Amino acid sequence: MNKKLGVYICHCGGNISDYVDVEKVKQAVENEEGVFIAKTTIFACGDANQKEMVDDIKNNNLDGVVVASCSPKLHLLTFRAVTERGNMNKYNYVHVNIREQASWAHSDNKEGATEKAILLVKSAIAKVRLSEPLYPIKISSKKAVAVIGAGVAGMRAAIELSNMGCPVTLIERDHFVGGRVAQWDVLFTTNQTGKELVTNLYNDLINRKNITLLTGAEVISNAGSIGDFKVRIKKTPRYIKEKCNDGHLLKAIQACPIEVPDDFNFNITNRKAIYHNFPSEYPHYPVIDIKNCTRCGECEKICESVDFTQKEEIIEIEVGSILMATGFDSYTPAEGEFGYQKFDTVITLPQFKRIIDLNDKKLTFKGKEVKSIVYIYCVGSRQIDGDNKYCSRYCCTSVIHAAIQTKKKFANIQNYHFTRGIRTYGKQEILYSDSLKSGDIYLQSYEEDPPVVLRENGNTLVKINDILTGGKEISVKADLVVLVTGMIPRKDNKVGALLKLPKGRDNFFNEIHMKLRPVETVIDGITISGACQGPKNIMESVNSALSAATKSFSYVSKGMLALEPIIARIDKNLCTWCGACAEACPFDAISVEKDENKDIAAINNSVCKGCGMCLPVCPVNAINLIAYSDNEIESMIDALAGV
Amino acid sequence: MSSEKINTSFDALVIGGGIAGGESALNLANNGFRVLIIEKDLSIGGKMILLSKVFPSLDCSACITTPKVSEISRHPGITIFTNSKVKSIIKKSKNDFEAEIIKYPRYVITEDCTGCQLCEEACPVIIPDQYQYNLVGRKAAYIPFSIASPRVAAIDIENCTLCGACEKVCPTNCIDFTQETEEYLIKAKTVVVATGFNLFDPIKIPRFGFGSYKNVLTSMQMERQLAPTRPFNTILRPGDAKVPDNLAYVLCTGSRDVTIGNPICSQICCMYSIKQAQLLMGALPMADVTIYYINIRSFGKGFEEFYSQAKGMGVDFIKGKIGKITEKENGNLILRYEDINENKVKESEHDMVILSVGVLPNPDNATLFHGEELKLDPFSFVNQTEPLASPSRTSIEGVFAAGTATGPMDIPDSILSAGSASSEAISYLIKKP
Amino acid sequence: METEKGKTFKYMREKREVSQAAKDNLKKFNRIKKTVMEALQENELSIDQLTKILDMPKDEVVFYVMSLVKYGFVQTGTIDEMDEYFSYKLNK
Amino acid sequence: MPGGKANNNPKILVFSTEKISDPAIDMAGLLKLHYPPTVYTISIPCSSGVKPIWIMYAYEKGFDGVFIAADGSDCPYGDSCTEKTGKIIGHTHALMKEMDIEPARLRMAAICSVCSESFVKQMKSFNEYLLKNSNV
Repeated sequence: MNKKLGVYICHCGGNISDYVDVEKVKQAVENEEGVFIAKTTIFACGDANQKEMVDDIKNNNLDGVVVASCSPKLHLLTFRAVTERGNMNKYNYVHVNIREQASWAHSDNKEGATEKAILLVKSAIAKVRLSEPLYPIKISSKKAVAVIGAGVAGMRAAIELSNMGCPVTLIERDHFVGGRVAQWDVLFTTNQTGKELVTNLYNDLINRKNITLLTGAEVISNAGSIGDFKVRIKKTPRYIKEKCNDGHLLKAIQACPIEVPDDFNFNITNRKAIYHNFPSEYPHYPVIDIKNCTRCGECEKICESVDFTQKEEIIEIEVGSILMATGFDSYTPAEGEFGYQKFDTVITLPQFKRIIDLNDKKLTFKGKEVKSIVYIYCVGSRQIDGDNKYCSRYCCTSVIHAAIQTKKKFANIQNYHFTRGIRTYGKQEILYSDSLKSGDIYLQSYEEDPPVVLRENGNTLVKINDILTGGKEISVKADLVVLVTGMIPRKDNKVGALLKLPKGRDNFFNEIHMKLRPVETVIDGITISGACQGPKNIMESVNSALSAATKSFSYVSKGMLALEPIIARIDKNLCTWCGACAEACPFDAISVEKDENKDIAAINNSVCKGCGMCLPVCPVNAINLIAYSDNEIESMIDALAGV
Repeated sequence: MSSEKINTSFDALVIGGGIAGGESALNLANNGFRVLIIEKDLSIGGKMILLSKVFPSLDCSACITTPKVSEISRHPGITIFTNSKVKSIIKKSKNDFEAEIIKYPRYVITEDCTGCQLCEEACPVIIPDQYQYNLVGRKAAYIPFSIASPRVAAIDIENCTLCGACEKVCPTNCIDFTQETEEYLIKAKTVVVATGFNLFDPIKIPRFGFGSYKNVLTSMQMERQLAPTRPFNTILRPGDAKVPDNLAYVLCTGSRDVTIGNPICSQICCMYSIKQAQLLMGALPMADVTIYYINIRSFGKGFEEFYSQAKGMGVDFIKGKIGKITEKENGNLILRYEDINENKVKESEHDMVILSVGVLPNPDNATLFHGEELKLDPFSFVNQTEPLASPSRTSIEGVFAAGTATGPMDIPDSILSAGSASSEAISYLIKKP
Repeated sequence: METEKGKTFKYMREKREVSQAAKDNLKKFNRIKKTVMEALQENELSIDQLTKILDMPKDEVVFYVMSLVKYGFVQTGTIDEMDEYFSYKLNK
Repeated sequence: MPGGKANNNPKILVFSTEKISDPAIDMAGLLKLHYPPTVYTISIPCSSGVKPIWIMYAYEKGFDGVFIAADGSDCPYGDSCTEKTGKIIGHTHALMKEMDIEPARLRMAAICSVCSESFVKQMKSFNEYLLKNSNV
C-alpha cells in the first residue's frame, strides 16, 4: 500500500498558471504521504514532458502518478498511455482537472482557485494511494454469429458475415426464407421483383460452407452472454424428403382435401395442408402444415417423398453474438375500420400487392373488374386515438409505386389517393411527380377528419373533406378500397422477450443510441437490424443489416474480448443475499450463488458495466465499485475537507 | 510546392471526415485495417459538429460528435489529413488504388500547438467567420471553433497581413510560415467516398431576398445561433441585432423545386426546422414561430411524435407556398403566400425569416476518379449500382459510398449507411483477390 | 533564405505580397474598432446609436460589434424596455 | 458544526457523472462562468451509484452542502437512473433527519452535458442559501 508517487502540475502555458499559483500547489503537496516526485511543467501533454515522465517512472519505480492539468476528457488516455510506456499499471494513474474546474472557473479569484487546486490535487493523491493495479477482463469469444430471421435483412447480414470469414447460423421460423420481400412483385428503384432479389440472395448463401440455414426453426432458450451465447433451437420438420419428385408432389398437393387461407397471399387465396410457397419458394420443396393436416394419408399414397416419420429436433449452438432481423407485421385494421371486413371491396395494401401479382391482363377482384381504386393512407399509422403514433415511413412510396404498377399492368385504371400529406422523402419524390403526371388524383384529409367509407346502392363510396380544394367534400365511387396499412412490431415477440431486448415507446426493439450506436442494444453482444427496430424500406433495412453485421463481427473477430475492469465487487463476508442488488441492476449481471453455507450475490464480470446502481441499495453495504470504493471516496472527501 | 511526392500505403482511403467518413474509418480501423481520412476542412466532424441539438432526441450535437471525433483522431489505425484535397484517384487493378493528395499548409505545426489561442488574441485582422456562417468575425490566425478537432490554430494566408504578431506571442513557436503545400501519392486497397453534401444557396431564388434582406437567414445560420458554440449570446437579427419575436420558416427552399433544378426532397429540412422551432420557443419563450410547409415529412423513428410535440408547444404550421418576400423599412418581412387550406393568397409579417435550405450533391464526386468512372445518378449524387441488395456499392468495384454522398439523409441513416459501406469494404479487404 | 524560429513571417513577406483587399480590410476594422471603443468610453450605446456614429450599414455595425464582443473588447449591456435591443459597453 | 472551515464560504461537494454532467461543469470553466471556488467535484460513473453514507461522511467532515449532478434522462445506463437517484436522496434525507441535519443541505438536479449555465446557477443559489443559513 505504500506507494511511491509522482505528481505533475501543469502550467498549460498560462491557462492554469495565470490564475493558479502552481508553485504554491507543488509546495503544498510535495510533502504529502507517498509523494516521491512533485514537479511543475509548462505543458504536461507536450512530448518533452511525456518523455520525462516515462523516465521518472522507470528510474524511480513509481507505482502511482497524478497529473493536474486540463479535463480528463482531453488527456486521461494520453497519460494512461504514458504510464504504460513506463511499465506502470495505467489504473494507478489519476487525473486532476485544475483548468476547467479551477483556473478557468475561478479566474475571478486567484487565491480561491489556488486553494481549490491544492485540495483537488490532494484528493487525487489520496485516491491514488489506495488505487490497485487492474487488468482488462478478458473473455474468449466464439467466432460464430446467430442471425435470427431470414428475410432480406437477415440473409444479407449472413452473407456479409460469411464474407468476413465468420460462421453463421441463420435461423428462420417459417419454412421458407425471404420474409416480406418474397411476397412483393416489382420493387421500387431497381424494377427487380421481390422473387428475384430473394433468389439471388438464397443462391448466394446456400452454397456457402460457413452458413448453416435452419428453417422451421425457433429459438427456445438462451443462456450465457457476450462472447458465449448458448442458443437452443427447435426445428420442426417439413415432413417431405429433401430430394423429391416434383411431378408426384404436385399430384399429392392436388389430392390433399384440406384447404386453409394462404398466409403468403395474406389470406386472399387458399392453400392445401401440403403446400408450395409460390412463387418465391426457398428452399425449393413443399411443406406439410402439420397443424392443419388430418393425416388422411392421401398425399403419402401418391408421393414417396412424404415422410411423416420426421421428428422435431432440438439444436444447440454456441455463438459470440446474436444479430436480430425478425422483421415486422403488417397492421391489420380493426373490424369496421374504413369498412374493413364490413364491405368486401375493402382490402389492405399487402393484399392488394398480392392481387396485382396474381392477376393477369385484367384486374378483377371477387369476380368483378376493377377500374376505380381508392387508396386510404396512414391506416394503423399516425393514429390520432390509437397507440401507433408513429409514421410507418415506407407506405407512401410503396402505395404510389403499386398504383403506378397497376396502371402499367392493367388498362383503364383510375387511382385516387386519399392521403394525410405525401411523404415520399428524398429521391422517392420523383415517383410522386411521375404519379401526378400519369393522372393519379390526390386528395388530402384533415388530421382529425379522416375519410369515410360507405355503401350506397350497392356501390362503395369514399368521402373526404379535401384540404387541397379548400375543404370541399368530395365523394369517389370505388371498385376497390385499399387501406394503406403500416408496419407494426411483431405481435409474437417470444424471441425478443427471451433475449430481454428492450422496446421503445413505439414497441419496436430499441437501439442504445439512435446516432452513436444505432444497431447495438443494451444487451452486450446482441445487435438489431431491419424493420424489427422500426419501419424501414428495403435499402434502409439492408444498410442497417450490414452495419449490424460489422458490429456483431467486431464482437467475435478476435476470438477474445477485453472488457473494462471497473465493475462491482461483493464482500462475501458481509453479503447476506437479499436480492436488492440483483433487482437494481439494469443488466441482469447479479445472481445468487452458494458460498460455503450461505447464499451470496455474484457479479457476472462480463455483463457488469460498472454503473454502480447496485451500491446504494445494499442494506449491509457489501458492494463496492472498483476504483470508487468507500475507502477511496472517503479519503478524497477527507482531502477535500482539509482534515 | 515541393516537387517530391511522398509515398505511403493504407488499406482503406476514406474521403471525407464528417460523421459518415469517421464512422466508416472507425469500423475499418477497429477491425485491424489501416485507414487514411482525407478532409478538406481544417477540422473533422463535418456539419454535425456545428449543429445545435439533434432531432428527435434533442441531445446536443456537439456532445455526441466530440467523443466520436476524439476516438477517430486518437485511433492508432487512423491517419487524418486535414486541409487536404484529392487530386485524383486511379484504379490500377483490383485492390490497388493510387491517389494523389494535396495537403495545404496550415502554417502551424500541428503537433506543437496547444490551442492556447494567444495568436488569435494577437491577430489584428477581422473577417467573416465561415464556421459561424458569416454572422460574426474571426481572426486570420484562428482556431476554427472551440471544439474543433484537431483543436489547433491555422493561418488564413489570404487575409493575413503578415504582421508577425501571432508568431511573437506563440509560447511554443509553432507558427511556421515556411510550410509548403505537400503532395502525397497514396496506395490503398479500397476507397470509401463520404464526401457529404452541400447546402442550397438561396441567393439562387431572388424572390426570397436572401443576401439583400439581412433578416432572411438560412437554416444553418439559425442552427449556429442555437448551438453551444454560438456567435451571439442570444438569438439576434443580423440586420439590427433585435431579439426577434415572430419568426417564420420557409420549408422546401431549394428542394422539390424543378425551377432551380432540384426536384427531390431533402429529407431533413422538415425535421430540423421543427427542432429549431422547439429550441426557439425554449430560448425565446414569448416568440411566435410559424412553419410554412407543403408536406411535413416526419417519417423516421420518433419523428411523428416530435412533430406532434411541436404542435403541442404552439408552433404554428401553415400549409402554404411562399410566393415572394418583401422587406419593410424596420427590417420586418412580408411573406406573400398561398394558403392551401383556405385556398387563397395571403400576406403575413414576421421579424425574421429562416429559409430551410435543402441538400445538394457535392460536386467534387464528379472529379475524384480518373480512368474508371465513378457514375453519378440523375441528381448528381453517387450512383448506387445495387440500391437494394448492396446500397453502398458504386460503379467501381472496391469503391463504396457512405452517407449523403448517395443522396439526402439524416444522421441515423448516415451512420447506418457508413456501417454498410465499411462492412462491404471490410469484406472486400478480407476476401483475397 | 535562412529562417529564424519565431520570425518566419519575414520569410513569407519575401515570398508573397499581402493583397490590397487584406490591407484595406485591416484598416477598415481598425477604424471601426477605434470609433466604437471611443464611443463606448462614455456611455452604453445601442446598435442604432452606433450606426449613427459610424455612418455605415446597420448590419455591418452588428457584425463588427459582435466580433468585438467575441474577442472580449465589448460586452453586452442591458436590454431596452421592449425587450428588443441590447446596448453595448466596454469590457473593462 | 463538526470539522473546521478554512474561510467563510460554505463548502459544497458535488457528485458528478463522468459522461454527462462532468462535460457541463468543464464547459462552465471553458466559458469562464464563475461560481464559488469552494465547490469541489468528485466524479463517478452514474448518479444512481452514490451511497448515502458518502454524503453523510461529507457532512461529518465539515461540508456544508452536497449536490448531486444527476444524469437525468441522458443516463447511458438506462431509464431507471432518475428514479433511483431520487430514492437515494429520499434515503439520505431520512439519515440526515436522524443526525439533525437540515435536509436542504442536500440538493439534486439533472445536469446534462451542456447544462453549464444551469450548473452555475445551481451553485450560486446553493451557496447563497448555505451562507444565509450558515447556522443550521
